[in-house]
Amino acid sequence: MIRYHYTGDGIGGFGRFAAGQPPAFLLGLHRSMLRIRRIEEEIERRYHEDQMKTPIHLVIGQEATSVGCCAALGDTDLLYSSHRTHGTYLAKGGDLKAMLCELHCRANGCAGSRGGSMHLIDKGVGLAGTSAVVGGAVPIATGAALAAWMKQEDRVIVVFLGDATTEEGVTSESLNFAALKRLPIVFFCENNFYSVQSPLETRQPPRELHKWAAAHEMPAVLIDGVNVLAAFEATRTAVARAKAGEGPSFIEARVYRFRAHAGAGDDSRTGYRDEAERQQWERVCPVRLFEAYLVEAGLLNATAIDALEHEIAEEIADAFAYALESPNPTEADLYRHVYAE
Amino acid sequence: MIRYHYTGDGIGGFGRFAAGQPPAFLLGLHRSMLRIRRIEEEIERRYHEDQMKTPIHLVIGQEATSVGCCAALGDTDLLYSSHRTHGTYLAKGGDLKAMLCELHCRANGCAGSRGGSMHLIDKGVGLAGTSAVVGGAVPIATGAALAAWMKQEDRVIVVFLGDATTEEGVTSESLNFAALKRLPIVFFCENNFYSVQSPLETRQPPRELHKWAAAHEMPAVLIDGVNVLAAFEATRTAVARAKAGEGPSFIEARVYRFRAHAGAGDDSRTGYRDEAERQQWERVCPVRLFEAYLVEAGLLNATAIDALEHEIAEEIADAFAYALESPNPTEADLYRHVYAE
Amino acid sequence: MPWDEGLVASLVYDRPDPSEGRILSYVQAINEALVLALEHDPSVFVMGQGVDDPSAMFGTTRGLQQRFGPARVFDTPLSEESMMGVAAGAAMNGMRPVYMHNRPDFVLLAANQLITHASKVHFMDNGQTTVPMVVWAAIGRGWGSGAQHSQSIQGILLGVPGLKIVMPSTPHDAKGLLLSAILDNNPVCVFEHRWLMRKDGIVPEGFYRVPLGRGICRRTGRDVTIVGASHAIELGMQAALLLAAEGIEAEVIDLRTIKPLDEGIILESLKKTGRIVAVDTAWMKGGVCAEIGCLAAEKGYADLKAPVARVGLPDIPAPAGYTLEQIYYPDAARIASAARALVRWDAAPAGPG
Amino acid sequence: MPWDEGLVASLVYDRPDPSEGRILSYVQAINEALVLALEHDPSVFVMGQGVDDPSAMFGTTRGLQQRFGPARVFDTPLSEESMMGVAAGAAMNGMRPVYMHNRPDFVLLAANQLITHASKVHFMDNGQTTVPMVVWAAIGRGWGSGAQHSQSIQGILLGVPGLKIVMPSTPHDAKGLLLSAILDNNPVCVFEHRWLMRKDGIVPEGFYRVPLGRGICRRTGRDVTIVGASHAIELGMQAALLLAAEGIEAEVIDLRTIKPLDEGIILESLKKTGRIVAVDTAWMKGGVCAEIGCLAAEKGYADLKAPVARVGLPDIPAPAGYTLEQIYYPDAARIASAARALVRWDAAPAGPG
Ligand SMILES: Cc1ncc(C[n+]2csc(CCOP(=O)(O)OP(=O)(O)O)c2C)c(N)n1
Ligand SMILES: Cc1ncc(C[n+]2csc(CCOP(=O)(O)OP(=O)(O)O)c2C)c(N)n1
Ligand SMILES: [Mg+2]
Ligand SMILES: [Mg+2]
Repeated sequence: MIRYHYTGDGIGGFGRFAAGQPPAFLLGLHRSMLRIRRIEEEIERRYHEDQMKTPIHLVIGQEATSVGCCAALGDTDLLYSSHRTHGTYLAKGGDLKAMLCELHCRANGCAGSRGGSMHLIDKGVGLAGTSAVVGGAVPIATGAALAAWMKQEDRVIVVFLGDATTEEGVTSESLNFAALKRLPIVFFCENNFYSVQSPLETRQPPRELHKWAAAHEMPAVLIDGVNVLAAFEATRTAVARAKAGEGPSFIEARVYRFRAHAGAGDDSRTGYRDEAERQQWERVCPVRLFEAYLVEAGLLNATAIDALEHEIAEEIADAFAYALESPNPTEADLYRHVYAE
Repeated sequence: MIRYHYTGDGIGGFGRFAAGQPPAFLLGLHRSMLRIRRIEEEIERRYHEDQMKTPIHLVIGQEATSVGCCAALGDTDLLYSSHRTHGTYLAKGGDLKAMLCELHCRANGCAGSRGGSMHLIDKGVGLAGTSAVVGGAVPIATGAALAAWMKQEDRVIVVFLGDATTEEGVTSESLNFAALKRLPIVFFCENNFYSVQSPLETRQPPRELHKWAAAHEMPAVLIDGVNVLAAFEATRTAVARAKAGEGPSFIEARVYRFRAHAGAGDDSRTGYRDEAERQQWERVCPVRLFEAYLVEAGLLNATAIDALEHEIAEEIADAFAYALESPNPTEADLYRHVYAE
Repeated sequence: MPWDEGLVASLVYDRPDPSEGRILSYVQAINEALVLALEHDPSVFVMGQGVDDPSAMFGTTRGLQQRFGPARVFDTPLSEESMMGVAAGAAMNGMRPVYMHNRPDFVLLAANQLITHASKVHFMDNGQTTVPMVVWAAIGRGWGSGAQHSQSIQGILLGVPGLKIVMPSTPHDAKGLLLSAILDNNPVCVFEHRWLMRKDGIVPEGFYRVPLGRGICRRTGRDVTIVGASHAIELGMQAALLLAAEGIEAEVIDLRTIKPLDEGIILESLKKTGRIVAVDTAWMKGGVCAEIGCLAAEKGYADLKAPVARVGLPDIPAPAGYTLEQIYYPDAARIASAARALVRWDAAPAGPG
Repeated sequence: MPWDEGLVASLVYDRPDPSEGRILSYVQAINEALVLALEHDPSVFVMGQGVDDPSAMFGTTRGLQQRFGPARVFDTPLSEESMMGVAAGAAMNGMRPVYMHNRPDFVLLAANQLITHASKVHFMDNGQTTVPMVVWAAIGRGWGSGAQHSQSIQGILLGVPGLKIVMPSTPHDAKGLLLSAILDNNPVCVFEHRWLMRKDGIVPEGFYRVPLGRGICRRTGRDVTIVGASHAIELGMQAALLLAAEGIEAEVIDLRTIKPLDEGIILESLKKTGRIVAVDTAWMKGGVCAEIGCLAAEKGYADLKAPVARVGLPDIPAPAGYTLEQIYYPDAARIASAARALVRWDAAPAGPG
């Protein structure tokens, strides 16, 4: 039984947003999504080798949200996210080598091996923080927005949250505070209908998340989360609003993760969701759908795709090799940074 | 400057609800409100004598909500409330002597002097629990409703909460859970516009509390909280719904407390609210307004009111005398009930 | 939370002797306790994020919903604070909830309901209401669980009046203590350890209880007392073997319940050995180790022949990386070396003190 | 929260000698620290429920909003968990929030953000982010504050790595420690005690810091060490007077910061006296008293001449009623009697141990 149907416009949904966008921009989005997909697949492929002794929460199937959103952000805009970090990290421009080193628990990982996959960080590109506690990053991002507002910085804060994160009281509290103070923040909710293996219907009454968010007095929209351009456009609108001092926004993007909540491979066969449900969503794979659109639009062809795949594969191979050769931390590292000076 | 205006229909608001109600019922409501008012006034008058070494949160000005709500409840229905307990305790039928003994820290207080004014309890009449932590009682009441539902008891749970309590994330969480499970519970929100001395506008964006509640997927209504019949009617509707298995409801009642948040006397002159604001609301004093209505309707006259006042005054004098003569707890009491057997 | 499955599966435990009785894994023992409790008393119910999903809370809740229905075994919204209050409210009204968490870290979201409400209601209302509820959680360790998924919070909760805290170390006790916890009329935290989940042990069939508040001597010895609970006892027993090889006989006391604390068993052992190493899965500072160490110096001072020692976590958050994890977490060798130092202390009284 | 004003106003403290310097009340000292910090650094801001209202957080925030504006001194929604996260997030981005609470009990609503986020971020991201924030709260006692408005939570938080905890006992320290806390680059909890609020003391003008992590000897003595912080020191000093009348000279060590703990000053005093009474405003079990007692037996064992003793709260929630409050809370006499027992212990070594 399919519980959660895809209700977007599929490939037909791109046209309305693409008009007027420079080809390089569109191709860049595609490249970014494809790159994330291939990185995730390689992590998945190698995970059983146990070199990456860290939990992983793959974003395969959810690339469009990170990529679309980050395309609307500048370097000084900050992004916070949850345990599911890979997509936002890479889309915001996070360093791949530092990420893979972190996954391999190396001293030169982006968090010195002390964070692991759930705590990717790259402050240089504004990937400012993550929390492995559901909802943990939401008020922290709100505080970052408060800081930006107090310092009158021209900066927007975006925080990614899952559908289940709206059940944490702190999210309601944070929406209220952001609306009260008209803070420059965008709450970007990836509704993938599941929390680990729990479907939305066992956790919330039938309701639309964005309408619940709207009751906290902020614009809240629903978008097709497999449509990278929709994610871009919604974020751009929200960012403009925030920068104009008009306060926070909430975006609900309906997406689907093709793999298990954590670890490698899909686990639909355990029965918590129907394979047919996943397959339905795989038919609107955000990467292939956009690729098909670009091919149709004449912006991409098989040769270009091949070249791209090749380039990405090389980068990934290099980065893995680099990670595996990188040094482990030493005992002295453990005692560092318990307290700041 | 008056921040929060009275927007109800004043004395004109009773007629629509009173039709068909037996006079004895209407007079009972009046008596109950007047009794609470007089008890509160006596507590207030004697508070400076320091015999009641406990915080007090008077409900003077907010009698209509407790009384109207409780009139729609049966003995087996349970009521939970916050720190502001006196009104619900008395309206639900709580024992006055046990209450005053508790306020006087006596061994025979309703909580053996271990709770104080913020923890009045009378399980015999369904005043089942209170919390001095804002929001603390909300999930507990929700759990009581879960128990009632699981045990298929014909019982409704009501929890009183203040406007600020809607800011606590746990309230959002509890509304969600109650709606999800369709629990037999009524969230009765007394919106008195203040949290201690903080006005609503410094805590929430301009919004209507009941609309926020409705976003959790339950019927949510706004009523005139100085109108005891409106409180009764709204509760009756919600109770019927709950007993029919249709789930929770939320009631926002706009009320005003005439005294300080805690302690005796009003503190408007400190400047956090305008005396004119309080005076405006005092003009629609829930007790006097309803009294005037009953007099107009020919159900009450000066002689009857005098007799009532006299009877209430005697009861109160007796109860205070009783409390002052009651024994203090002893050391052995301290060690009791840390753990249940 | 399947990521650490591999790690836990790779741990090697001694296989119990099947002639001594029925062998169950730790997970099966918990599952059996839940089944018995649900059968035994219609007021018992089980709630928690994912208790009805295929992972079944590490397997401990496997089959329960099928058997007892979705009203008595149910998944929850991700709302820890409210769900803790819901459990308390249900317990205050005749039910016996078992509220299960993947990790103790998530219990901290509900600190207010647990510490300031559930644990205090019975006292505050003069004994009129009881709050018979179980808060269950499995402590994480290793495989990058990191600072936010590895916390042992028993030390944080140790001071909270009205609360009981149980930390089993064997499948036998996991079952018997959980049954006692469910039947207890107070809020009881049961902290399991992720690393014990695959451990096998002799587990009697049917209903039995291991009493709360009573420790047990796992190994007798005359030279030094190693005292703690849960996975720390696993390490303590290994340490005792290392020490025995050197001729040092360690007594190992498994507290099983750390609140109420079985002071008698600790002090009695100390009377015999005169030396004590307090071990714990949590931070050493201000927690279980500190309480035991202080107790020894307060009520067992006359018996002490050496300083007290503690072996737990340093005052540092858990790192996520594998290399640092190996340094961060104490092992049997570290416990043994603490014990050894105490035994040698006699010889050199000006030494480690 | 005006209900206990009368109680606190009725407390009698020794009047300091005005020839020694300027006299300020405890509340004024805190207010002055906040003014200085807000003046000194534009990144400092003050938030909390009612900080801008006429009660002004017991008076400590009086006038701040008028002077520094509503952007830097503001009231909050009643959303402790989120506000703690907001403070942490602002701190992570260049600000220095001071988040004030009427009572430590309310900090427990934010345990997750405080314990699992603010205290760990700097470690988790390898030192890239600092979280310079102050969490301020005033411990309640008496006048029916009861189980939910009187909790001292320093023992609960003592084990949390990455956190600092400050508990001043004098107006001088309240100012100097708060300034240090605000300037510190870590989350620092400052727990004041409601009963100290009206105490007067000599408070230097202008900017000065009392260093975090360093205790101070308030009274020298050779016979027994009384060690603790905050209002417990007030009682400890009174106890020392009672003891002095009997010829027992108590040394009183005011820790001022309980995390990081000044182990040196405790062990040094112990070397001299050989006896130690750990005092605290919180529960004795598994908290500050336990940590100090364990420390003494661990690192000061060779100096101990008697068992360690602790005087704090029993393992019971706070009652609300006046009569029971008098029994529940320890006073100077109880500290004195614990100290006396230790001094007499020499004479009867088989005694209280
Ligand atoms: C407070 C808390 N409770 C439970 C968990 C365990 N957990 C980790 S991820 C997750 C699912 C969260 O679902 P959602 O917010 O929808 O994000 P998604 O994983 O679907 O991206 C859960 C329950 C946690 N990390 N934190
Ligand atoms: C969690 C928590 N935060 C702060 C307080 C202090 N406090 C006690 S009553 C109160 C006001 C609550 O306002 P509201 O919910 O509107 O109820 P009202 O007092 O107006 O009836 C506050 C802030 C508290 N008791 N608990
Ligand atoms: Mg999800
Ligand atoms: Mg209010």
